[in-house]
Amino acid sequence: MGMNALIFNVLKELGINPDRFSLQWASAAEAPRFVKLITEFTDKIKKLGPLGESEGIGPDELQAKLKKGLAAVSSRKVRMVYGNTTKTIRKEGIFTPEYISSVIEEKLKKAIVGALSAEVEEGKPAAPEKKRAPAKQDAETKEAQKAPAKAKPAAKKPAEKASKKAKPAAKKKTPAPLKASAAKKKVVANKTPAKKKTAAKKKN
Amino acid sequence: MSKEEYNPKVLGFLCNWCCYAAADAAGVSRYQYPPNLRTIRVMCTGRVDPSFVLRGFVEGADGIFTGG
Amino acid sequence: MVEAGRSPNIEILTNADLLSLKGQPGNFKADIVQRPRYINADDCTACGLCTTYCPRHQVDDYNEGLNITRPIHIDYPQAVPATYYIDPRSCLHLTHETCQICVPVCQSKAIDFSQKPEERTLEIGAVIMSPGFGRIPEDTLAKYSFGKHPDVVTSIEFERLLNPSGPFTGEVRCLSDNRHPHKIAFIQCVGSRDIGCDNGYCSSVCCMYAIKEAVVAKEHDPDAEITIYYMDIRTQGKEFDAAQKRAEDKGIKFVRAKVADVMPWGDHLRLTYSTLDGTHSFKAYDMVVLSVGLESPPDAQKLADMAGFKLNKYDFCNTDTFAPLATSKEGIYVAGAFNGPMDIPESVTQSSGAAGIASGLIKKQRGRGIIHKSYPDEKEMGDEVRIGVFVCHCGINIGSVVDVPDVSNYAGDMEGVVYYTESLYSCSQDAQEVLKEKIKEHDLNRVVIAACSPRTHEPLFQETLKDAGLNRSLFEMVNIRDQCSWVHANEPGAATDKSKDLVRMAVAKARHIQPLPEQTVPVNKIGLVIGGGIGGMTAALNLADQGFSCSLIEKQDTLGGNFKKLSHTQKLIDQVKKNKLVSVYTNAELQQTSGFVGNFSSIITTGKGAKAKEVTLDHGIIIIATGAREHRPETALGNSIKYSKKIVTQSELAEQLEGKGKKRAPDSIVMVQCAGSRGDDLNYCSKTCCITAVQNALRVKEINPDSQVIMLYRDIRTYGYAEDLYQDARQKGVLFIPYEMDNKPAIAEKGGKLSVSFFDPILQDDVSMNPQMVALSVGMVPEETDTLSKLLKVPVTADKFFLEAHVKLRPVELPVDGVYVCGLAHSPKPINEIIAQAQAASAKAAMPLVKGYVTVDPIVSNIDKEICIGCKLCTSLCPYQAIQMVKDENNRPKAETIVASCKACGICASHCPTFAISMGGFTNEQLNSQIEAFGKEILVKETEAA
Amino acid sequence: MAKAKKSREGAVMVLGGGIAGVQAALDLTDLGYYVYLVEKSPAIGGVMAQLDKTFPTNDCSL
Repeated sequence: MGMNALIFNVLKELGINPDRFSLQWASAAEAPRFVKLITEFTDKIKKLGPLGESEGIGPDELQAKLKKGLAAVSSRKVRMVYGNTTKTIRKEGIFTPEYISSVIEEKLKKAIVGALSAEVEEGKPAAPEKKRAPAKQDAETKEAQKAPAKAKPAAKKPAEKASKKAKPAAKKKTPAPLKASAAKKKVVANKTPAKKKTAAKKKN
Repeated sequence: MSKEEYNPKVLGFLCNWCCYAAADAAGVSRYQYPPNLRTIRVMCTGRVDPSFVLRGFVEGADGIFTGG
Repeated sequence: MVEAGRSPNIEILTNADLLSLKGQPGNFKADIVQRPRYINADDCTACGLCTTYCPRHQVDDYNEGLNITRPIHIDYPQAVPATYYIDPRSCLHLTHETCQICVPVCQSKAIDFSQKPEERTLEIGAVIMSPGFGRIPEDTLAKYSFGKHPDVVTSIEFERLLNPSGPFTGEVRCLSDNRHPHKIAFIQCVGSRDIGCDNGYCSSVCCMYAIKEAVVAKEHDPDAEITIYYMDIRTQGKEFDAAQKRAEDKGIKFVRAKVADVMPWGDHLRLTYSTLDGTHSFKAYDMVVLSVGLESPPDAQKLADMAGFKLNKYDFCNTDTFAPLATSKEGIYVAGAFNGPMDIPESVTQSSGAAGIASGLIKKQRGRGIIHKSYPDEKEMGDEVRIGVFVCHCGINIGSVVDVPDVSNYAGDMEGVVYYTESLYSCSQDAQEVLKEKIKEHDLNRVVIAACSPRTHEPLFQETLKDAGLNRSLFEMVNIRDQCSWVHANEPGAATDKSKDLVRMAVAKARHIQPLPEQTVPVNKIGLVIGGGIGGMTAALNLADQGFSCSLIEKQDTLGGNFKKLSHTQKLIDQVKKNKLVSVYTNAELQQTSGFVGNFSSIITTGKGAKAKEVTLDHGIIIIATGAREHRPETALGNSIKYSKKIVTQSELAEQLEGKGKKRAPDSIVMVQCAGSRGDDLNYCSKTCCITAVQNALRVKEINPDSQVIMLYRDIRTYGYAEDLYQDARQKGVLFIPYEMDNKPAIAEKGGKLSVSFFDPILQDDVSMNPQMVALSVGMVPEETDTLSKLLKVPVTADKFFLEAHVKLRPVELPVDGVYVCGLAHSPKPINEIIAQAQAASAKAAMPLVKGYVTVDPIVSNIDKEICIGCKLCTSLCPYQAIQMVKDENNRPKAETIVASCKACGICASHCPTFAISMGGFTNEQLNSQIEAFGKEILVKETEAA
Repeated sequence: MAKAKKSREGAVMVLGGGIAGVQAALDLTDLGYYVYLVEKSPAIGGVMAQLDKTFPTNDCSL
């Protein structure tokens, strides 16, 4: 849902009709619903007309705007704020669309506008351009470490832990009971590192 | 593309377990729907990166449908 | 069939007959004789040259005699084993010692007339009988002038007409003059429910396959008029009623009538029939399809004598309700239609169950004499991208809409594509061989297959890649069938363009595919069975028989479930208590489960009140047998119901009849079928209520012979052998009166007096009466599956039953690996089917436990340590806690994936601020190139246009 | 491939190569047993191989 709000804001900033992006759900058993969603979405786009035309933006100006938008969502600053916002939403456990878009609006607006106004960094940021070693741990990560460490998986059921908001989300975050995950770590520990190195080397 | 029957290009990210499976089921029951959708299968909508959506628009999609 | 063909541990002996079978369970000796094929399998390349040169003509039995072939031929190109054979009945050389034209014609010298029948003795531990079913004798079809007029065909012949490898390559044509039939009639119950040819049973499958054939025929020719003449529509399986409804919506007419005969009438066929209201009428049809039933296999008696087991009165194998897969001889089991007429999902379930029991019998010899399949080691990748593109016709499924050659050529001139071709069925065994050859011949290091959905066929092709020495991840599949040709059937141009775009996007992704290592994780060889009814207990006992311990948890305080009072259930409870491998927890409920196949860990609460405690169980597999309970609707067929002594459900009536009371059988009773089912409240058929109702009716008549029993029904679905009960009830004077949904019976109770009124189609008049009792045949609803489906993340259908992975091929497995389902939790079914499904579930569940390890899908996330800035966002967002922080060499925190728990959802990758995380098989590079290829269409078109 | 000498009891005979026989054979190999699949006709697949499409997926029934 955070993604929906993020894209909504970026498209609005770029002056593109946000209806052109749609995030929907259809389970494996809901074929008729899926067909309805696709047909409606295609008709809506057909009515809107080609990208840029309905928004009154010429082709090359459109490309420039879009490239700036792409650079914005790929910039580390916006993605960091986006990640942290999702984390706080996940912790509070309130998943209504209105609440999510309000949080995104409030936290991300500044970062998006900032990134959009900055001049366009050329090149596809598929892999981040600069491999900077993180000179200093910036504020967010330090603050993230202070967050209630849940590294120690407790065997007890979550109810006993004094978490104020006993929201369903809280239960979902309960780690696997101690015995199993420990077993898993043992299993994984000796397995992954050897593999990890070779795969990583081969990859780049 | 000629003006009167404008054919939009729609890019779709479909989650393998939900929407992609629903699309398969729609095929089995032979439901018909407009052929403008081009699907990219992902394991979950969680995988869809905001940059994929923007890049889709850069590459000329008139609409992007993400189905979880 | 493909897997069976290439498995090294299955020795397929074709043209083979059983001569004798002796010995005891665990140690049988079977003598078989293998009739010669006259072609040796290793040399034959299935090129087909011999068939073209062979002068002799012969009727093609595979196509039901609808077309001509030659004595030396192969039934169909995709046959397994893919070797030709010579039919000794018609070959000129074998019958008259003349002609041998084929011998010099064959390039690989594979033909060898000197082959003699070979006898062999097999030493085996157990036998599974699955000889299938026989054909209805032709004289019972004579009254429909079958054989007198070519356009009267059986349903099997009609299947061949529909099939693209059939006589008219998939076009439905009349055999009289090749015209397309416009009006087609299906006649149900031909050769079944027919005492004339002593097939008193109902063949259970004909209604469903008739509907399927009608729908497929409608697809071939949308304005064909198809009518199905039936006595009862018996579509009692899971989702069958929904399919029948869809067929009706497609314009297929259903007429409840008895067909008198079919007579040739000019170039048409005249079908005379009479409906319930006594009117006789006839209609002209271009083609009549006889829905023939299933007879017992012709050599049933011979097999029974040789192996020493008994047949039932219809010459099918005799089995007991509580041991549906065991014949009367220990060590010999039965599966499929030889057990009784049944459909494919039921046969597949029974064969898995039979395999499970057999493996239990000889578990001491498990693993001996097994060949472990070894794969050639993976080829070195090299950096040059060499892609092979294979575009599939899938018979007419794709080929009839998408211009396959055009798509294939279009793929040809793409960068990186060194080989491109088409194939009729790319999933068949011969196409797999072609794929392996082309991989070696063109040194391909990436394969793109444009065919059906990767969800169903990706594992099949990945196995073939491994056989050809390619890492199984170097593979990309394009769905141009389920999501293209099937859904854009009347826009071939747009479908072809879409296929081209999808292939271009797949090739773009294929250029960036890297080989991924396959991880294996050991399995915890303990099971967990949820639900202690008949299904759960049978599954637990069967797992124990196969040598695996399991814990059985039951919500109530005692075992037994719905059928607690049956003697068999008591027997099961004793066996479970005595069995050391089964640990029982009563008053137990599952609180939480985590982990994955082979490594589950669950927390359950067990015990009541003070003794309630929490237990953590580690196990490898889960079998769900939570069952169902009776559904008591408040309103049935529009009448509000107040249950009382006078208005009861069938189970209450059964209990009352079991009692001792003198007056327990009422003097007059009206039974109402489908009360609250099939669209009235629940929208499915609960399959067992008809059988229970007829049994109760017989019981009432037995206790109180002159009582008046009336049954109001929509369709009496006493399928299989239960038809005898229906026959018996009719003879004993039970009145069966059909009602339609637009004229429902009215049930009311005024001042303690019941009144039931309904429309009687035979009297053509409204009838109302005051019976002493009313029995409602109500359906069943699953035992609240919602909580379990959320806990185990397994899907449920719209009717809240568990959704199995594949109706036909994986009927007892759920989409989540390692979780199985059996019994009423899957769908309503009688006791013998519950037990068979429970045995199948424990057989399938034992497989990962036997194997001992589980391969983890390599598409997990992997994190590039240099780019990772240790911001820990991924650890907090991962729903499966599959990422942990580790210190790298200069002690900075870096993220690392716990491969075994990662479910490859990709949330970490899409939220990583520095793009440090990539998913195997779905890397950023691959997806970005796929998006760019999506946009490229304009460039390619311009270059072509310019 | 040379056929390893089968130990006497570790094998099962499946009589009939239709869908039931083939499925039983596949399951038995997964459960660790060698299988003799004895089929009367020249190819396995039985009647199902003659069918055009099968409910509910209506894809090929091979």
